[in-house]
Amino acid sequence: MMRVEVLFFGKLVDIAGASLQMNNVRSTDELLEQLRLQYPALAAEKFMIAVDKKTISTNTSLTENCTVALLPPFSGG
Amino acid sequence: MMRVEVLFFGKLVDIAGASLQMNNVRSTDELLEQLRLQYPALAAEKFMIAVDKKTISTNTSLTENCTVALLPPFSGG
Amino acid sequence: MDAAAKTNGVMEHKPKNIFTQGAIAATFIADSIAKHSSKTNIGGHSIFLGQVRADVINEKKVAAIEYTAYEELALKKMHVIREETFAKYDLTCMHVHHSLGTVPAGEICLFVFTSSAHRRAAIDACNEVVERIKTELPIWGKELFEDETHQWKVNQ
Amino acid sequence: MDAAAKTNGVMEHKPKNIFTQGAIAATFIADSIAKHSSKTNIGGHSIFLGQVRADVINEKKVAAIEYTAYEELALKKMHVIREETFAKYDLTCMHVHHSLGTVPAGEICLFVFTSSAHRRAAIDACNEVVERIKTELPIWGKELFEDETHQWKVNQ
Repeated sequence: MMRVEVLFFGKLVDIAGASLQMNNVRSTDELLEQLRLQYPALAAEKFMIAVDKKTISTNTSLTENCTVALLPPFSGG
Repeated sequence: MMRVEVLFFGKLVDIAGASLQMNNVRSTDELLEQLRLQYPALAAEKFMIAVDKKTISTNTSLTENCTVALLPPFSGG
Repeated sequence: MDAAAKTNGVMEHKPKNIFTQGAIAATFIADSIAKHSSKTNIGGHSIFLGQVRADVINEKKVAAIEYTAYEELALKKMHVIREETFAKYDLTCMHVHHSLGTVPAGEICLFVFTSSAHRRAAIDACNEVVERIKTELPIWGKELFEDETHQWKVNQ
Repeated sequence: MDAAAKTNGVMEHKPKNIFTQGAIAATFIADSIAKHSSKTNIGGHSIFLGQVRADVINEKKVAAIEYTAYEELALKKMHVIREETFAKYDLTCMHVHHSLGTVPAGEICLFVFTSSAHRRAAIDACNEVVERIKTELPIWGKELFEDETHQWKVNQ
């Protein structure tokens, strides 16, 4: 069974909490699909995705114990 | 007898000292002519002239007790 | 790190922690400035300070901003920004500090400090680094209102 | 002046003395920063610091710079720069300090400090004011070498 850690940041924490673990998701698209079922409010949000601290722009395969982070627009400074 | 105060700044102080008084000079051109006779080294120097704290760019009449300042290129900061 | 840099006379560009818990104190900034008096090849320092504004939004006043970050990714990205900035500008040194946690209105949350022999490099690098921090670092500000509600900050 | 400005809530743009005898201390800079925490409409501060470089010229090292100025004219010109800068940029406040007399290498001789609600105004104003101070204020630096000879500084 493949396990993936999902991290949420910024206003996404208000929707989904800081983190959760998901099982048997093979790609970022699959992960997003499941997350949107679980947290419908996510659909209205803009965010980038980072897999193991690398931001991605297309569907990406996930590996055992990898970390997926959902990053809404930055507002530091 | 008309009296004028002349102030020197920056490297001009090395040539002419910080200040001097001149009598019977009616214009800045006349003043410069006399100063160049007194301090030949001034001829090699670039400077602006201020009369009573206003920089001038053409020959200017001098009045009793006015102050003429010779300002070499600025190097503050 | 500063001691090491002084000892061997070169800047070390290894990843540094930029995060500070809470507000950045003016005395910390003063110490940082004072440390540079031994670097007598410096002619100009440029400093940018971000300060938390007590904005009024829908009649509610911002009391503080609470900052969170994806710290590991932020430090990784900051390291790239640092390397690229040193490659592009003739800098003597560069220091960046960003708050995490709660910073009350009126307090400093960002401190960017660049130094160079001639002022242009320090000024241009400082401006660029501030822009890059705002757009590239995964940091989020949560504006806390006086009535304990909040909204998420949006950078312009 | 700062107390008065705080009391009535507006900036006073009357001529201020910008000159300080000797080097500008880091603690003075820190105090100046800390004073702004009560102005919670400020979002960004931009600071430029000029530091005396120990340049080596013809194998002689600069030990200090001795600054002199035509003070009355400098303050008059600085007042014009201040007014024009406030007219051009949406600033909350602006402070300028320049050394007179001897400033040893490594010490601060110029401190320009601008603040605004949004960073762009403070940054742009600070840059412009530094350039104008260097080109428009009648101030002269005399570079004192370690062997007690000197040469007059030339701004680039």
